[in-house]
Amino acid sequence: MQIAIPAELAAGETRVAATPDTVKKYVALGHAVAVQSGAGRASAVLDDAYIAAGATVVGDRAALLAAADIVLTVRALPAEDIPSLKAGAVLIGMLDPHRNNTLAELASRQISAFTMELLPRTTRAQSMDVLSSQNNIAGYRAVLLATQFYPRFMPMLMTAAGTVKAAKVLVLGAGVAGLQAIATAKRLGAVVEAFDVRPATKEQVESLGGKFVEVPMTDEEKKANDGVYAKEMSDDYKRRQGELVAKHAKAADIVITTALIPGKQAPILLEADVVAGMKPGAVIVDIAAESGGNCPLTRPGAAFTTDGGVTVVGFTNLPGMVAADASSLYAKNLLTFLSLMLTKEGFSLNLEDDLLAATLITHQGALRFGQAA
Amino acid sequence: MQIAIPAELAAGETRVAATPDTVKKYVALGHAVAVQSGAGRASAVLDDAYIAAGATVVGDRAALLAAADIVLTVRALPAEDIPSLKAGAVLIGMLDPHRNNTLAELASRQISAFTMELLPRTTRAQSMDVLSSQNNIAGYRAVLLATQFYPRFMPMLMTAAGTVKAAKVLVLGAGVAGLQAIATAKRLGAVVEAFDVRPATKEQVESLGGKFVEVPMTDEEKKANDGVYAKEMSDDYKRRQGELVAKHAKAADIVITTALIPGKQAPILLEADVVAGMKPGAVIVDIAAESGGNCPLTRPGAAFTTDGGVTVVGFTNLPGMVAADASSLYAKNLLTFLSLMLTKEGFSLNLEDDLLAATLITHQGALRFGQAA
Amino acid sequence: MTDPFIISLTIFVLAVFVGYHVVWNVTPALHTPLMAVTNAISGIIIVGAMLQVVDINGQTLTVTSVLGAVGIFLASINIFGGFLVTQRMLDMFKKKK
Amino acid sequence: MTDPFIISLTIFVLAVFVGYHVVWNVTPALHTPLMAVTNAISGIIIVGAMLQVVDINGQTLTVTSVLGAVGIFLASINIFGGFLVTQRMLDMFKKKK
Amino acid sequence: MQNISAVLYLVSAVLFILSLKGLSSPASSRKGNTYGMIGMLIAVATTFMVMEKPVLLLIVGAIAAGAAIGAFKAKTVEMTSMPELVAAMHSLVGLSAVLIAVAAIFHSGMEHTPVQKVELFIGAFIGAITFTASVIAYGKLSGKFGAKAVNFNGQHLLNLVMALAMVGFGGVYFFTDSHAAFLIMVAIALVLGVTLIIPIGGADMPVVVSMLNSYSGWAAAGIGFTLNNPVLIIAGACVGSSGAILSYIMCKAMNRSILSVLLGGFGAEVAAGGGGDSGPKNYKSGSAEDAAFLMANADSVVIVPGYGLAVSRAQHALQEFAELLHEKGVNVRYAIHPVAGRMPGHMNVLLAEAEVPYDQVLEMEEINSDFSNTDVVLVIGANDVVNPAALKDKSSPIYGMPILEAHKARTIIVVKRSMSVGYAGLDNELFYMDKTMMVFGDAKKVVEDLVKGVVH
Amino acid sequence: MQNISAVLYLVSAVLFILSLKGLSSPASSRKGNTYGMIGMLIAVATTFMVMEKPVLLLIVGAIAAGAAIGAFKAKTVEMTSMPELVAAMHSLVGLSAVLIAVAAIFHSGMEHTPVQKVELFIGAFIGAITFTASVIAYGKLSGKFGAKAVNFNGQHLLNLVMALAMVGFGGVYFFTDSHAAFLIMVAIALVLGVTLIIPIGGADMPVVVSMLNSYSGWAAAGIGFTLNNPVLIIAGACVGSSGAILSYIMCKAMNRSILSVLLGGFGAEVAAGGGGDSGPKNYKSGSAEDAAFLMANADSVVIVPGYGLAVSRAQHALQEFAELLHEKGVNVRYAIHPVAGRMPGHMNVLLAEAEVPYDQVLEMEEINSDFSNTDVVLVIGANDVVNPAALKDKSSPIYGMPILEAHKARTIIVVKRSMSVGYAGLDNELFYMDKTMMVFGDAKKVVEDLVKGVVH
Ligand SMILES: NC(=O)c1ccc[n+]([C@@H]2O[C@H](COP(=O)([O-])OP(=O)(O)OC[C@H]3O[C@@H](n4cnc5c(N)ncnc54)[C@H](OP(=O)(O)O)[C@@H]3O)[C@@H](O)[C@H]2O)c1
Ligand SMILES: NC(=O)c1ccc[n+]([C@@H]2O[C@H](COP(=O)([O-])OP(=O)(O)OC[C@H]3O[C@@H](n4cnc5c(N)ncnc54)[C@H](OP(=O)(O)O)[C@@H]3O)[C@@H](O)[C@H]2O)c1
Ligand SMILES: NC(=O)c1ccc[n+]([C@@H]2O[C@H](COP(=O)([O-])OP(=O)(O)OC[C@H]3O[C@@H](n4cnc5c(N)ncnc54)[C@H](O)[C@@H]3O)[C@@H](O)[C@H]2O)c1
Ligand SMILES: NC(=O)c1ccc[n+]([C@@H]2O[C@H](COP(=O)([O-])OP(=O)(O)OC[C@H]3O[C@@H](n4cnc5c(N)ncnc54)[C@H](O)[C@@H]3O)[C@@H](O)[C@H]2O)c1
Repeated sequence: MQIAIPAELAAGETRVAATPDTVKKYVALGHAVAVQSGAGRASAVLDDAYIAAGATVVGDRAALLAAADIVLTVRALPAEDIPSLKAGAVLIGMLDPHRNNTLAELASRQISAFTMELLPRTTRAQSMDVLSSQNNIAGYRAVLLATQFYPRFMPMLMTAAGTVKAAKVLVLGAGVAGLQAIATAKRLGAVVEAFDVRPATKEQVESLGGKFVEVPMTDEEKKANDGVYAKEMSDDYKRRQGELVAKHAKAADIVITTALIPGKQAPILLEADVVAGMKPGAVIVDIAAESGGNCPLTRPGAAFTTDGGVTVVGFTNLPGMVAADASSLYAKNLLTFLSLMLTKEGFSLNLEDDLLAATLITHQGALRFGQAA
Repeated sequence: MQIAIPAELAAGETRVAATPDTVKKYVALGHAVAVQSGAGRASAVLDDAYIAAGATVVGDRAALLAAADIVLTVRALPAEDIPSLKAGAVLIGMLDPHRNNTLAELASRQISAFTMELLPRTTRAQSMDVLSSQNNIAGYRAVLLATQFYPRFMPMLMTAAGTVKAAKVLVLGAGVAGLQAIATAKRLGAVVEAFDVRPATKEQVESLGGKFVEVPMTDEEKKANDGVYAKEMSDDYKRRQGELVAKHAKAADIVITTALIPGKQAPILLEADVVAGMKPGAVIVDIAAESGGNCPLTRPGAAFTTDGGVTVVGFTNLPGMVAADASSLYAKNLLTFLSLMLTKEGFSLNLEDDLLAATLITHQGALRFGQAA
Repeated sequence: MTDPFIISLTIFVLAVFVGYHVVWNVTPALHTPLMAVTNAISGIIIVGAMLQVVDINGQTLTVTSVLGAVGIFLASINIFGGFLVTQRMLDMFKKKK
Repeated sequence: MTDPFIISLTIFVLAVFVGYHVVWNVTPALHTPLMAVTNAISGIIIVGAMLQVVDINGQTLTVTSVLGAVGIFLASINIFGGFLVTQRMLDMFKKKK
Repeated sequence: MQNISAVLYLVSAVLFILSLKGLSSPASSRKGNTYGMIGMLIAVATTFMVMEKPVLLLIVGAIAAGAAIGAFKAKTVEMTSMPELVAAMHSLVGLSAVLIAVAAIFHSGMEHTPVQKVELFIGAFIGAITFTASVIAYGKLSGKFGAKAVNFNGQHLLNLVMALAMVGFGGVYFFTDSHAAFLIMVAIALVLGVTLIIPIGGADMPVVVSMLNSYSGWAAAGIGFTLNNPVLIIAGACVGSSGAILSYIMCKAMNRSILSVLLGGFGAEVAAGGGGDSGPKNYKSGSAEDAAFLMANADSVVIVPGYGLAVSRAQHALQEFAELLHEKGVNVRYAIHPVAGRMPGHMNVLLAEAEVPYDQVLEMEEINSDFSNTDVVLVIGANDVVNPAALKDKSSPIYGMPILEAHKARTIIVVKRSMSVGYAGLDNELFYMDKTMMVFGDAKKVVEDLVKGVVH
Repeated sequence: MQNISAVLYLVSAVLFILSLKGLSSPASSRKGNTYGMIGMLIAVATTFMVMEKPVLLLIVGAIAAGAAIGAFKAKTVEMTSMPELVAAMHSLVGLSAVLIAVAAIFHSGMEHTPVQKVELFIGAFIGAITFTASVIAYGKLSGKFGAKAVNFNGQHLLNLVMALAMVGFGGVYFFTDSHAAFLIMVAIALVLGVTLIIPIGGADMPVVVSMLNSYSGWAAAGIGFTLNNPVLIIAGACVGSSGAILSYIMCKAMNRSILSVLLGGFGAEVAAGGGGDSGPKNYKSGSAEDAAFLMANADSVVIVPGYGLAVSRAQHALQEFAELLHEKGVNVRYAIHPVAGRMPGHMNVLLAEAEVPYDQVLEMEEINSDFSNTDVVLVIGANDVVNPAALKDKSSPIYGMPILEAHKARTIIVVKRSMSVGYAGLDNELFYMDKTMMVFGDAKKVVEDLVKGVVH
């Protein structure tokens, strides 16, 4: 099969869907890989490295896409690329199905499009789970981003010129990103608190040395949040939660918010008045900025300082800021995912496999996404 | 006495020479403190905080300076401020005497100017040692700056999507800044190596968990570098050192250079051809950028990426990036220094005191700096 | 002269102390070998059995001597079995330098 | 009957074992109190001294009895001094719950 | 003559003491065994020396026969049936004690003083109880009979009545010198040995065997009193007290009170709920000390950390333990499963906190082929990531996930708080393998105990 | 009667054993002392019981007089002169042994068997050596006389000659029953006690005292043999062997070989170079175990870390130690000097690595006023930052630098490798204070030993 790796055109996207490592594996399986020239540059992969791994480097994007049986991308292809695709080709990437308006066209062109975000989060799927791999990076990066804007030290230091206090970091949402943020902030010597609606996260937060901020919950509420994903909560709960979070946020130097509910607008965790009460110099990093942000002040894609001296950072592509590792983990996820279908030099699609069934959004002319829901 | 804190006008200078904490102390001693409006803003200190501490906030800079017996600054005052100063006033700051061309004028206006960089590094002086307090911040910041440009993780992580390797950090120069850089990089999980000409630093590097890169030294060479400051080394030694450093730099992901020789151009530790041999994605942070840099490629004040994919960061005011803590430590240094002269509501200058004698560069019309040397 | 019983008692009490202290710090892994060795040592009862196997008034095969001989036989199994099995167990713990 | 010396020897050997084991794990801080107590206990020699202070052939003040009495006197200092001083030392280690 | 023999007996007693002392630490254990043998040789030789008119043929014959059987048994017994063998041998000591007492009773050339009568009585009944109790213990241990604990109402009462009867007949003997009373007394003691032991479960047998060991010592000492023989007294008393202490230590290690063991009813076999399938499955559980000993004596140890390590934050202690093993020359490495813990790289974060050198931390691919050459795997707070079902059981929800193949190692030690499941909610057959030892407890606590066990 | 007394003697011997046992751990030590007293009471009472024709007045009078003096001394002695007192009391035991032996020799109503003669000989000469040696040890310890080690050529030869002479006169007595020979023998032994002890330095005296303690036990046992008295034998042997073990343990703790202590010449006073001023100064050094005990029994401990902690990377072990103390109810805090280490915040970096909670880490200003209420300060690898010269000595280059005022605490324990100087190159008078104990060694090693000392 012919596998194509186009360069990413989305603004600020630094990642790439294949690395020399994964290229080598595809080639070893008997497939041909073509990479658009310069595709890896922002991830610190030069064209030569691809060539050394056995890929061909192609300058002409349209030709690259036209020749491909399988196209691997990070983000959805822009609309203008779609006509170049071969009918029946396979497209795999984080296609953002909730906001992607090219799906109908993909379907009509008989493209089999897989979107990685919809992968079920089962144990078997973990090695292909791009949300895990990328959120993990986002959590790490968020803390470093905070230090970039935070005008003080993270660790406590007692020096001849006086003592600097350790930063107080509050992490809202202790999923994959939140946990990695906790770990990174702890590493830097901060005092870390975290909050999540799922009670199971308490133990996880503590396992990293963080302190869990506990909103008292009724048993039903606990049960409702027993799963892997957070549920929308009752208004009463939200009020109690809001008060507690506000109290801790006001004492915090850095707040990192990571709360997402899949397919929905991100919940508001940090109201504007809470931000107004925070200390001058404090920093908020809103990882959820892309789906609206956990703070209403967040300006997606930008950082700014409020009149009260609080900096709100709403950068949207945090994994892209650790481009090389983000790409290599993402590429590895795709490789594992593809291995569900790639046979020695061939290809077979088994729709019985729940991982494939769940991620396949257009196939044989049909739009499969959003139909059941 | 009337103490004035002007805002810093130098480009990119975010620090301030007094904080509400030190203001309180001056006021408690019976002195009056006036702060230029907005002086603390970049250090996350609002005018209100100064007022609460007992200072007056003044809008008119010339008036502020004209009224002052003592002027505390971070950087040298621009030439246009000097005429505003009261004759016989005391000026204290990091006046950069080697490059400052206003010294003659200061002398002629009967200003007693103290420059903090010249403070002898004795045990007693440690609590006023601005080089220590600021270099310490620079070392911390340099590592975080590196993470900002480094496209990979610092720590090792083994995840379902593959393993990311720990970054290899090479610190050149293990003075105050270098040691703090080592500590910070270790915290983030990097593998750290360090090199310095002074053999005593080996134990210090190891005490922080770093690995010391040892250039074999003759006994005379060792002896020559027994002191607190590094000496210029022989050409032969430089060659040996160059080879070893080049070898380790090529294996490194992040290089942080901190080598300074006081009053001289910074030594070159990382030749252009060594940089060319480094990995794509590698990052060099040159803390010595301000005095020319330890790398000839360094562009003071800027960061850029070479064709080989190596990013060279030459930002010059690293402590200023941690403005709030930098200011508070600096202000505390000044407070301790001033306490050598300030009496209850009065002032007395004892030139027998080696700390005062060494730092006083203009006094009673005479230019004292550079005269002996 | 003090009653021999009292002397025996003195010796007995001291020996109890010794036994108590001697095993107090035994490593758990040696529980079984230790048990086997004490078992072998309790075969010392053979001494008692031997003292029964005497010619009583010229008779060699009395109830006493036969019972004693059986005692000797049983105790010997114990002694040989106990020490040798301990040996085998100890051989399983390989030496490290 | 076995020689009383042998019996004494048996008892002696066992007692040596006991003494050896009993102090083997002593905490360093108790070295001095332990020394003081053993010192007091070695005052048991008073028993030997007492046995000398007897009426020999009707004479109460013989060389033997006087020497014995001096022995008693010295040993008593030892006994009382030893135990009481141990007491005092132990009182210095305050109890913690 | 008398004196020389007394000295020789003393020497042999000292050798026995040194023997026990030697056996309390691995380094000196071999020497200890040798001391014991020499001591026994001296004691027997001395006895020959002091005996007047011995029936040499009978004695030598009995010894030779016993030696042959004992040596044969010792050479051929399987290591796993060692405890049974020890139990069986105790029964012999008990029986000899009974025989000697009876022999002494029938010794027509001797008069017994009252004190000696009491001594004979004590020696005989302790011997008799030891005898039958050991036989039952042997049966339970070997699985030949009586493995189940037998409990019935009035059990303790029955025992009490029998004990009183036994003492009663002893009294009759005392006053009447009736041989019959003595024999009845012995018979009751034999029954008592059985009834005392049947309520105790198989799991508690090692403690019981050790108790019986102690009894056999006391029996020997009792006989020693009668015969006024110091070596019997000393050896018997040492064995008696050391056996008692050993039982106590074993109970403590199993966290049981010695009383509840001896009164029985607690010692039911440990069994796990299992996944609802195929009935309860058995697993072995051991103490941290046992585990420490195993690892300190291994050549290579691989540590598999999981979420439980993180929960108990045992990383610092674990690192200390690994370092101690390393100092002892053990090759220690950490094997990290990519999804161990609850976030990517969770284990790396922990190990970095504890400053584990990176080169000791291996990825799954690097280490998996090494497990089959690994002496001991220490699985600590991990579960799903070492579940062999992922490899073998197509119906398992984790089928297809690569795992750390800990089950291939020679010995597996698993540290967790209970038999409960991990994140994926699955039972783990690794825990039930023959070569697996569970060590229950909070990971931090257990690791601290491991450290103590190695430092010792 | 005879039997009852024998049983009572046995009881008292057992009580002595329990007493020694009790004294080996702090928890049971008080009880141990009581056992000892009761045992002694029983022994004395029993002796009264068995004596035929005792001269009651003489006995009771002697006891009363001794009791008065002993009790008075015990109550009034200063705690710091405890070792001297113990040494002095040993001399009394030695002297009594001599007196008893001489008394027995002059006991006109008694014939001595050859064995008893040997026993008397041994008891007398050991007693005599113990007597004079203890007197010298007392002198050395109290500083009254002989504190300096005396070494001269041929010392060991002289001792050997005297020992031979002593044995020779013993032989004469044995064959001739000559009282004079016996007395000469005792006289030589008295001299030998002096010559044996003078070469040993004051620092080794505690070991010597313990050795003498052991001798006094052997002397008592020797007398016991003569008198065929089991309580004397048992108590004497226990004291003898435990004293010997104690000396051995003490030597091991001081890292000395017992032989080198007893042969003398090594035991010169430890002394430091000092700053060249006022001659060598004295300091005390102790073992990690002593330090651990002190801290485990303190209410509050403040840890002052310095550059040495960083060099040896002992932070993890230190944290573990602090946590152990904390579990024992000790209030443990860390005091950080702003310039400790070699970079700003050096100590914070280390403590953060070891995950020391921030609230246990105090700044200089916060803690300085607390030192005077602190039981123990553990100064670990720090030097300049606790140098009182900074406060007092205007000529010192660090004069004016604020320091952690560790010297105000009740006890100071300093861990470093040697007496050498820190960064500023200055001698530190803190190390020479009376209440300071130096514990030498690499910080990590020492802290690990501290941990062991507390876990125990
Ligand atoms: N790495 C990731 O990114 C990620 C994210 C989400 C989910 N997961 C899933 O998490 C699982 C990870 O596997 P794992 O083996 O690390 O963990 P696991 O399968 O969840 O097992 C952890 C075991 O640790 C024991 N434990 C808990 N607390 C303990 C304590 N204080 N002391 C001793 N033991 C304790 C528990 O048994 P007891 O209760 O008997 O003590 C439990 O069985 C996988 O199923 C993986 O798919 C991973
Ligand atoms: N904090 C800063 O920014 C900075 C920067 C430069 C200089 N300084 C200076 O450094 C000094 C800091 O004071 P400090 O008390 O921390 O250190 P210090 O005065 O240098 O004393 C450290 C002590 O640690 C002992 N030591 C070294 N290695 C050891 C080991 N492995 N185990 C046990 N002990 C060890 C040394 O004694 P032994 O050799 O006997 O073991 C030494 O006396 C001050 O004088 C300060 O002015 C500080
Ligand atoms: N196969 C697997 O075993 C596997 C793989 C990866 C992740 N997971 C699990 O999936 C879960 C979700 O991971 P994620 O990081 O992608 O989640 P996410 O990005 O969807 O959400 C981040 C976190 O925010 C929390 N949150 C949502 N609403 C909130 C609110 N109002 N207030 C506070 N917190 C709120 C969520 O509970 C979640 O923990 C985690 O439990 C993770 O362990 C499991
Ligand atoms: N009073 C005190 O005790 C006190 C206070 C502060 C600092 N100091 C000491 O002063 C010294 C200098 O501190 P600093 O950070 O200001 O130094 P710096 O900024 O002047 O130099 C940084 C480091 O670069 C090294 N260096 C110079 N040329 C080099 C070359 N060619 N190659 C490699 N390395 C080279 C120097 O040795 C020094 O360690 C340190 O030892 C510090 O501990 C002492």
